[in-house]
Amino acid sequence: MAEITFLKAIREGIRDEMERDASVFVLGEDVGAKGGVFGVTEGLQNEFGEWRVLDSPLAESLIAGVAVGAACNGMRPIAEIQFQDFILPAVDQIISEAAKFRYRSNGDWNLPMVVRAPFGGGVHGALYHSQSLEAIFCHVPGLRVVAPSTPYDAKGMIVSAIRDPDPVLYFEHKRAYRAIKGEVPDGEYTVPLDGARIARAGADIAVFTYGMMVHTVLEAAERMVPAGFECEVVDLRSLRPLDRDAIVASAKKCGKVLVAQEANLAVSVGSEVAAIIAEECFEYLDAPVMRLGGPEIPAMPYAPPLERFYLQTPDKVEAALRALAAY
Amino acid sequence: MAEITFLKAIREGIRDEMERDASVFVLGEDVGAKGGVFGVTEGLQNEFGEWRVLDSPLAESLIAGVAVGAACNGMRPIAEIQFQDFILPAVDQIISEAAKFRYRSNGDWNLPMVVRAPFGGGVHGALYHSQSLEAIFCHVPGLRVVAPSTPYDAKGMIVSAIRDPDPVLYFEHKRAYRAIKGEVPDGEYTVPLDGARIARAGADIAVFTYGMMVHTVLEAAERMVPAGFECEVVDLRSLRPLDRDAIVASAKKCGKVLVAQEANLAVSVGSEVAAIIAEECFEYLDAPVMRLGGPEIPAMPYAPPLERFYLQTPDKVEAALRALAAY
Amino acid sequence: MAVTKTAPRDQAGLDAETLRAMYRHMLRARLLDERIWVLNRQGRAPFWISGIGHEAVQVAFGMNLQAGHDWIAPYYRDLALTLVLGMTPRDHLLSVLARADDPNSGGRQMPAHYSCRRLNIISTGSCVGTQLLHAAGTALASRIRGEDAVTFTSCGEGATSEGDVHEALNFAATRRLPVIFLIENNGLAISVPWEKQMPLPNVADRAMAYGLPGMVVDGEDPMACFRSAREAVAHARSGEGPVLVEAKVLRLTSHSSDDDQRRYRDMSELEAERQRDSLVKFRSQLIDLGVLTEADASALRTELTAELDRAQEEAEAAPLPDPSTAMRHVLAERS
Amino acid sequence: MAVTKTAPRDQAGLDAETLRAMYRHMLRARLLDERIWVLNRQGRAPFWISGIGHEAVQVAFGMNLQAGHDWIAPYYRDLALTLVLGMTPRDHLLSVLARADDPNSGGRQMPAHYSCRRLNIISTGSCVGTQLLHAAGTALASRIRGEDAVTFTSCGEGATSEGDVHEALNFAATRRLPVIFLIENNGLAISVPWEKQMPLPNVADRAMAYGLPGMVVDGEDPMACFRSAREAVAHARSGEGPVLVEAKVLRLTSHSSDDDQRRYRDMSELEAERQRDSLVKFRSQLIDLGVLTEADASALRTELTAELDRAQEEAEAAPLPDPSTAMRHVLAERS
Ligand SMILES: Cc1ncc(C[n+]2csc(CCOP(=O)(O)OP(=O)(O)O)c2C)c(N)n1
Ligand SMILES: Cc1ncc(C[n+]2csc(CCOP(=O)(O)OP(=O)(O)O)c2C)c(N)n1
Ligand SMILES: [Mg+2]
Ligand SMILES: [Mg+2]
Repeated sequence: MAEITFLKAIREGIRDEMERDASVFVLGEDVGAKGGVFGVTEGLQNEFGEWRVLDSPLAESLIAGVAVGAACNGMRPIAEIQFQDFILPAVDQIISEAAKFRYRSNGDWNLPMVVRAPFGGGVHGALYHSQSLEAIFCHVPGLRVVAPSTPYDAKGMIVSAIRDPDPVLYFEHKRAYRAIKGEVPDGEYTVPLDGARIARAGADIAVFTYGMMVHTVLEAAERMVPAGFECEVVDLRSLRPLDRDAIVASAKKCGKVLVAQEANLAVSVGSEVAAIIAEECFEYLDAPVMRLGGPEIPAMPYAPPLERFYLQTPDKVEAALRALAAY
Repeated sequence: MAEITFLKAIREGIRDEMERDASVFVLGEDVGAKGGVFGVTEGLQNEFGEWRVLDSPLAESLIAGVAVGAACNGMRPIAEIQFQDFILPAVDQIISEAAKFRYRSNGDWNLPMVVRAPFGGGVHGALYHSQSLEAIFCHVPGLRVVAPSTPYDAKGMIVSAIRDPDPVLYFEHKRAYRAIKGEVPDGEYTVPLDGARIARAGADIAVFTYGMMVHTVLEAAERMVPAGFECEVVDLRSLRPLDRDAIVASAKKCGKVLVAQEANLAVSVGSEVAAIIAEECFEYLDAPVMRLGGPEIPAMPYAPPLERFYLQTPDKVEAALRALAAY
Repeated sequence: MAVTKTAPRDQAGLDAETLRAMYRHMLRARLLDERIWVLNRQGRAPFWISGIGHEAVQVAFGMNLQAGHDWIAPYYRDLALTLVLGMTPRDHLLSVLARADDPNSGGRQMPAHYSCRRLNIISTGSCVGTQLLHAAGTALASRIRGEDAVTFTSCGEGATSEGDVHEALNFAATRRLPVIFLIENNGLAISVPWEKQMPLPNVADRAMAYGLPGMVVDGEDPMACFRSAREAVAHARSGEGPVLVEAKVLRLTSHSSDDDQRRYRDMSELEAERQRDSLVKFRSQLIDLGVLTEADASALRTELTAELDRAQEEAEAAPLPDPSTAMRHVLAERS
Repeated sequence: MAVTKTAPRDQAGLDAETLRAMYRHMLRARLLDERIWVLNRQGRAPFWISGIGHEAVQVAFGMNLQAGHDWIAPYYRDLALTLVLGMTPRDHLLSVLARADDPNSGGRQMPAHYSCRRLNIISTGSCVGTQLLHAAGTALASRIRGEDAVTFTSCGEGATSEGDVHEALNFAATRRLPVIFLIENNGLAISVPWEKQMPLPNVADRAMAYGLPGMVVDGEDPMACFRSAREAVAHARSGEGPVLVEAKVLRLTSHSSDDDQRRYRDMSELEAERQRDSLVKFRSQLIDLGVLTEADASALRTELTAELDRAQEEAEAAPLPDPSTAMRHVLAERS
């Protein structure tokens, strides 16, 4: 087992699958010689050639739409969107086409395709290089949406995503790329695309979160230990479908619930988690469900004081946990 | 006061504002000679000419993007998207541009623009002429999203939307167009863009809903009266921002809550309503929050038995209300 | 750009058998299309969107493509094309009546949303223009694997205003992918005439912008269509890259059964177009050429009508989808 | 399509004052741009995306547009353009340092996301290509009201692959809107060379597809740029509809401060491009023509550097936005 970065874990997963299966190929802006703006696909064009690591024109609807067609014709495209913010021109191809292909053909066609995109802020990326837009896709049946938080999951889930017979949106927190390191087995393994992970067990407060926030929450959870509170931190990982059973189990076990995310709150993954708990855990709750998330502003601003205002920090999470603990 | 259809109420509102204010104009596919595929803009091109009722090319990103530019330059565009299903190619212009223009310019620019689109099913429209995609936009700060259910609100809210200094998405349930009639004052009036409406007062079960479902729920609510249950039916009307105070007040008053919508449930307006109640009404609830909505399938199928399977009916709502009543 | 046409007494190098096959395919599509309109008017089919007036060019391409080998990303007016490739009137009547056995979608989509896995006709949704990118994708897959299959895709001239169409043309041209782009230009997008849709009358003029061969063909002239189709398919198959073909066709019906073109069209113009109907003209042309007799033509009509009657009977007898199936095929079903 | 160029000893019909003004604008933009790179390398500005190599054509357009009357939908390399129109080095240094008084965005956006209400420079986001549709919209508004303002918009050649760009060209051409589309073609979209972006080297060739006049101008030749700009603006203002101008420019820096072009570029090619830097060539040309002396040039540099020093000092002294303002300006503030 080697300790590698989140970024390298993704690359290894892609590389292994490309070697194993000639139908896997990468398509996106700058994925070739540059290896992507973050370097996830670095070296792959050298190894697999121009057609299997294809620099696309600058057009996201194209990237998704071509992936749809290639997936019809026997390929397993991995489409890279340079920043999740720029996935919006591809929303029609993803929601109107990819998500509905199997259903509308009554199961005749299916699309084994992955759309990867880095999301999240805290890197001075301002409004258009910081967003967390996953909620939009989590609304849509026919898609799978995942967001791993550890190198182990990153590799296991990219492999699962590539092998999955349906469209998978695979979102990578850009701050995790180099900041998060972890042990990853050398050989082949997969991590399922529909299960949450208990990142930390506890029985006092259940915290549901995903992406880079998992690490923020874990830090805050440790700070609660001296006061005698053990938080259960649930890394949702799979945002569509959500792991309803795991959510309900942890919520019932703890009786107090915090939902924490970087994305805007209204009509978000956190709303759905809270709603599930409101539906299923009525007789088990000891406090109102609490949500923490991006403030009601369109996206993260550039100036450091404003960016800090937007972001959730261990301090803010800790304050919420203390409020819940005191309820 | 005249009794007019939902469709005519919208048209009257648009017409009055076009007459009152030369900067108001309509832009969309087939809005001119044909008067739109549903007839909302019928007669307007004759009255106001080709440039104020402009047939656009078949391109939704264009419709939204041109509206953004025109709104910068002193106009008040009313952009029509032929079906809400076809708004997806315009998502980038709406979410990346329209929603962020004011914020990103620190208040220097604002966009007085309306995007209208018919949504909802039950008209044999199949996957692409039946969807309820409002959740996607309700996630996004910087937008207003409304969906009136009565002719009175339809007119009052289209007028408010046109006069509002910010982008408003105005969604019209296509089944309401001709099916719903109601009294509308002749003169000028407005209805605010951020308040819910108590469509029916009651103290036993609060039902939160919007669009055509308001009428379905009202029918079901009447069926509960003989058994002694008075439902409070809250027509959300404004989906972004949600009227948090009204939601909390009705939920607290009744103690039992049903959220009912036509849209898919996961990460939806209904999720947010349930989450708000979970946050704010913990000590007031007598039963778990219950949600009714579109099943987990990508969109409404064509064949009548499948379409019926998808749709919420008074029977299904009644069953939910009885289950809540019995809790 | 010159419009490819055939001189009235020319067989355009096509043998009698081919010409008769073309006529048969056109008539078969027309009769089916008309039958569906009848079902619609009878209230038995809530929706139809017709290919009447577009048949010649579709038949031409259908006959020049290799069914089940080449890839097809069609649009809703391509009824005739799908029939030539091997779908049947029964298939489409099952769809029109929203029956469970409809091979296009199992009754899930509106009629005229074509799909047939066996024939490499990929599923089409309602969003116009998106399929051109899918076509670039199927062609890319063929190219990556070094196969000689070509991809055919089509849309109306209105749809060419969508960004996806540009993105597809640009990408296919840049990477020299084997795609045939067919624009079926009937001059109208629902009610919007081409003059409000685009600055120039010929979509094929845009081929230059992408360094592609472009052709305009008279869509009322089946032989000219056949030659253009043969040439376009050969070009794409040669590995030289994509080709853009524009057929000037007629929309002889309202946009769809939900539309009434009398609201926005000049009726005398429409009447004049009806006089130019390629099916009628082609029939006389073939009779003049001695390729077809009146007796052949009426025997053919009888035969095709009988096929249609049978197909309708079977489709009507077929069951609607069971509501219990509504939740199926969202994602792969794990067993 | 021929590339517009100026013969070495030609003044291209421009008077000395105009030529000196052009040089001054170019130098001012260059010095500011270089200063921002220094701030970036010093760790005081986390991000910069540069206009170095693109200045000549921007200055040409800036001088031919009517600031505050015409409408501008620029892109991130248009630093020089904004300066000519009336923004100042101080404005942009406030932005680069994310200060509250930054007129572009109050420190909310990354630097080089231009906006200035006073000058009709509409706010630009990061999504490439979207602004061309906004430009069609501002021009439509002018057209509806019958005003003679024109709209200028620009993007890189990479951005022209986006569907929005086609939609904007098509609509503006169809409705003959007064829009000048400038493509600043530097042959690269981050690391992607034009050959993988588009099938033909000239974006301006696409003008034909829309029935528009198209021009290619040598972006290293300020006089040629000036003439093309004058002609393009006159065309748009005449009511004849839009025009598509492509300037062949050089990207003399990495894509942005986050990029390192050594990873994907041939360094000898880049060195050769540096030799063609328009600012250096233009300076010698003006001196050769007797329009500028060495002394003028160095006085100018001193003056502009002093302006820059002052601007930097002021910007550095200005406060960052207060976190309490983060929630402002989401929607209109009701009082
Ligand atoms: C993205 C999208 N926008 C709008 C529509 C509604 N619509 C369906 S067909 C059509 C007109 C298409 O015209 P054209 O492309 O010329 O094809 P034709 O019907 O004339 O063959 C429109 C506007 C749609 N289906 N998809
Ligand atoms: C919609 C969108 N996709 C991707 C990006 C990331 N991106 C920023 S600039 C750029 C390249 C632009 O190239 P070009 O248009 O040629 O302009 P240049 O930078 O060369 O002047 C890319 C891919 C973006 N900003 N917006
Ligand atoms: Mg048409
Ligand atoms: Mg470039």
